Amino acid sequence: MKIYRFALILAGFAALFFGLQRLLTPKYMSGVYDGALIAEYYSETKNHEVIFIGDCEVYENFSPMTLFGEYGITSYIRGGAQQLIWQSYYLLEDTLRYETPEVVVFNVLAMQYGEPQSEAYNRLNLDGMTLSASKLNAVNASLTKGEDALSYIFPILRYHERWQELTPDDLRYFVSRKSAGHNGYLMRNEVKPVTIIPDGAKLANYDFAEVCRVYLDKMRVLCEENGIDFVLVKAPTIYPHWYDEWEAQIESYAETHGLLYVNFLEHIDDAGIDFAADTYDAGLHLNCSGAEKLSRYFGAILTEKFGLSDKRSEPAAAAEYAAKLRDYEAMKTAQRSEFETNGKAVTFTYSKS
Amino acid sequence: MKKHTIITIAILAAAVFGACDGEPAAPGVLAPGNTASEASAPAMSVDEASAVPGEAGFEFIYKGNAIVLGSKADDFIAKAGAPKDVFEAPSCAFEGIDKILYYPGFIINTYPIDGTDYILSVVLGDDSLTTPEGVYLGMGADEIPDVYGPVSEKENALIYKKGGTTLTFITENGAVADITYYYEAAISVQE
Amino acid sequence: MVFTTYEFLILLVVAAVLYYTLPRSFQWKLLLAASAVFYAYSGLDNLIYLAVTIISVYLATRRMDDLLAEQARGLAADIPGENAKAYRAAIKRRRRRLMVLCLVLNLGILVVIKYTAFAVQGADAVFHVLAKPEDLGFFRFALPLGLSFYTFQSVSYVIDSYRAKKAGYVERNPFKLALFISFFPQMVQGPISRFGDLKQTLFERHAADADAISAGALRVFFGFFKKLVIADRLMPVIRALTAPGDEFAGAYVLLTALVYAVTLYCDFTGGIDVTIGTARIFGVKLAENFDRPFYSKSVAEYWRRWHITMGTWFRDYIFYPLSASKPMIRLIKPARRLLGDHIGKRLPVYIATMVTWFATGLWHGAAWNFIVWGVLNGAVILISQELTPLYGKFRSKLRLGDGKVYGAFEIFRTFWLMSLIRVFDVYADVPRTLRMFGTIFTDFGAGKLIANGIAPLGLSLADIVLAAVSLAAMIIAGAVSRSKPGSFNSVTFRVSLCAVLALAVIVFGKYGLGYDARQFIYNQF
Amino acid sequence: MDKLLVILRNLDAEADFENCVTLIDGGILDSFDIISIIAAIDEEFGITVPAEEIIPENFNSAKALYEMIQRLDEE
Repeated sequence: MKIYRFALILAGFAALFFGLQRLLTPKYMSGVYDGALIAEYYSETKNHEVIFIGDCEVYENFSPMTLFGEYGITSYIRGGAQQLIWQSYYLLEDTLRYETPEVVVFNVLAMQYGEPQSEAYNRLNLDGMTLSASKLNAVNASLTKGEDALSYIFPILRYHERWQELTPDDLRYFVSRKSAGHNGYLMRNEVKPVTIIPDGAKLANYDFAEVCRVYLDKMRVLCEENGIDFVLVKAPTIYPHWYDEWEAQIESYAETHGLLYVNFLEHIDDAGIDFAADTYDAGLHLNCSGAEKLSRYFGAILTEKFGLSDKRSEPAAAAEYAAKLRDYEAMKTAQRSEFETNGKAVTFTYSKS
Repeated sequence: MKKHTIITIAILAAAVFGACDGEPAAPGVLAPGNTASEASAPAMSVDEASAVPGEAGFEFIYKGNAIVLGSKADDFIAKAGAPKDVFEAPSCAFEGIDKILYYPGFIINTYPIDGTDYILSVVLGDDSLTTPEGVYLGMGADEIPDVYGPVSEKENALIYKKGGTTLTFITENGAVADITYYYEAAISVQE
Repeated sequence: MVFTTYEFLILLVVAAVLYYTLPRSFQWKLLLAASAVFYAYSGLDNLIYLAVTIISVYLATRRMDDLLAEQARGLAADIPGENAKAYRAAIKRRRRRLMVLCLVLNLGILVVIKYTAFAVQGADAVFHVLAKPEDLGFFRFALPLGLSFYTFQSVSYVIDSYRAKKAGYVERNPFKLALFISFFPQMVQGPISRFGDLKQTLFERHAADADAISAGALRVFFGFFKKLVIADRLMPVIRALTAPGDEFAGAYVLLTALVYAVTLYCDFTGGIDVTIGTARIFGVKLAENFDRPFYSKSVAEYWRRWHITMGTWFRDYIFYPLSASKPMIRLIKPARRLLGDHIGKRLPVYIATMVTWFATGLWHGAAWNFIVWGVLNGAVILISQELTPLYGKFRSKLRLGDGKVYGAFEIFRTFWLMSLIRVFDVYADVPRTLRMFGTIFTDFGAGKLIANGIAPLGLSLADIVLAAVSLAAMIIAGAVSRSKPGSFNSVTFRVSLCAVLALAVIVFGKYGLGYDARQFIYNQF
Repeated sequence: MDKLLVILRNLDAEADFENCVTLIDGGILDSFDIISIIAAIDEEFGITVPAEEIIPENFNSAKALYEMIQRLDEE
């Protein structure tokens, strides 16, 4: 048995293995777009002044295009559906392998989850990450009952059952995928006004879990070590309820460590957010106009507090973002006309111009 | 006639059982008698142990209608009438929508399975309502154990478990501040 | 550890690489280390039971061997003088006592761990021994991995050592003996090897031989394919069709029997393929455990083709000793007088067969449906044994002769007879199984079966088509390898086939989070 | 030896016990016959044949059977 024959067979096996893996892994190009966000970062030019990390309260409520358009701030959102705090930490670690931003913004809602929530959300946050020590640590910290780490290294071990449910998308996006996020922002242009603001049910215990405090500290220390300003924010959403007891704990933490903490729930009017027009799901997330207002308001704070330079004057950045802004505006108009005509936006992906 | 049929039946039976055995000797082994054994697998006959415990869970009664935790929300709505208001809370990425149904003095939280809403929990909102066993908001916390029996007090919450449901009383400075009926089994369902 | 886990694959690859790189004198020691890791993985406390068995067997057999050597020396030096017979009998009695002691200890462990709960349950049903039903839990022991297998293998070794005529049969190196008893591939579901057969191939040094390794690897992948792609895919059908409630009557019972026959075959032979393939990779040849059982023409023949090593074990260590024992032989004379010559002569075999089959049923599980299953098998075999002459006349009268058609009928009949008897495994208990058999005659409902289509089976059409295609591939591969033996000999072809099977298992296998019944049906033993 | 042949013959009249050497391998004797032979040996010769002796070498021919009987007799 010649060695080269064996090598040939092995190569054939590897090619088929990774080909099938690519075919069977979900593409997130229709239905659930949130799963596409994490992976899109790696093909971007890594020159962001601000990096957002957190759950849907970051990737649905802040618009990097507005931050650049109006303040020349380059930013990127590394957000994922119900991203847990340790996942945010390891994503930050992963990002720092490519660049060192001026400011890192973390949304504190995830402090309420002290243990892994569900495999589905783990997949949306972790499958997109390229293989690295950070990814392995994130996976081991997030496994729910029955999950095993190897299926995150070789996703085919988890998605092989999809052979029965392949869709045209799996072939169409086999080679390359369209983009879903605009520097990590998932654009939504529908409008569904807030009708009720449910008050929070009483909890037996309001203290954040120990593991959350540990990872919050780790994020802060990682930023300090890299000379990054660590900013805490709470997005202006009416559900799930943000308890005063939680607010107190975050405020005291920010104070003791001299961190900027902005609870946008207290600045809804300052940012000009109107819950009748600026949300697509009755107050849980802002829509595009809401996100732009919030980003405009937050951009001023960032520029003033951290003296971020205006990159619009730099030719390279200006050219790069001109193309991004074109795609951004194109999707916005498309979604808005679709919503007006048949009450539902349809265009959620675009090919980068 | 009778004798004849018996013989034919016997022969038929013989045909079925008559595994004529010409005793082909397996090579090199003494004429194999008739002992061998089959490793048929006992896997299937194990009864699925996790049958839901028979005992009924806690229930809150509203205008004579029992709110059965884990049951279809529509069944209750059909009996007790539509809620004053409904708040829809889509989960972060997936289509399933959790709902909050507002009724006078209490709310019902539901969770979806394949498009149908099931009752997850009931939270009492004002002191005019009492549990079937007679506990109401503002009532002295120390009176609860003699209504529901002894329980381990965790910080400021008394939790009773029965038939896959939990009844939680959150107390603040000695008085009942919150009463919640919660469908435990839902946790595994929701995941 | 379970075969269908990543850990097993890693252990296999690491062990194989070391096996062929380390100096050959380390090879069997490496296998022992691998077996220790394999076994420890299933729980350290289980190691205690295994250690007790290994140590007790080692001490007993070595002492027996010493006594034989002492006897040989004694006779050579003519110490006993003329009463050599008495001297030899005394030695035999001492060796016999050692054997019995060792057997009682090891079989005792098996019985206590596996059957106490069942026995207490039985006692409770009669004498209400238990205060409340949950107390039964107290008597339920966690079953160490492969308990029944390594115990039976040790028992066969102890008895063979006792039967040995001259000293030197016994393995004096305790670690080599430990390897024989705990050789990891056969821990999960056999085959039950005899020390005489395994000793040479297990301990000898093996050169890295591409032919053996590729053949072994191919068989391992083929085993995984049968287990993960076919057997585990069909499992939900059985669970669906045997769920409580009687809507699956009549025709569905036959369907259950058929699907279960296929599923169990693929699961069990798949597991054995992995076992024999793994051993083959290390150059060790294990006994075959199956020989195309569904081609058997008679029930007795079926039992010589299905789980062969188990069959020979029961025959050599229960059936023959029992039927040839003094009390049993003494029975014949009175039996002849009372029951007539024909039956009288055969009485020992009747009794021995039923006892053996009762033991076989009980061995499969501490539950009534297994005991009934075992006894039923014994009865069917005895009846068919008795009807052979009658049957011969029946055939010659109708001039059926021994043609192909008649052979096919025998195969068909034996398959269905065995499949129906096997169904005792899947229905919750004996009464339900019998009730279900009844429905075959009372409410067959073939129309219902066709009308309902595949819905009640609990499988998607794609799954059913895939199972069918995989089954066909399996049968064709078997047929080709028999008709043209050379077809699978080229190492390159085997390696490519391994790659293809690996991909098939990765994509179509039923494993991972979406599917947790990865356990081999078999290894609740 | 002829006493042994008498035993064998009343088991199966036609079989050529004198010189056939594949009584077991040829499938002439089945487990029933084996046990009957052991019973007869016990009756006629007063020797009990232990289970470990039930191996093809001993039962394949009348001569082998006879040798076994003699061997067991000395022990």
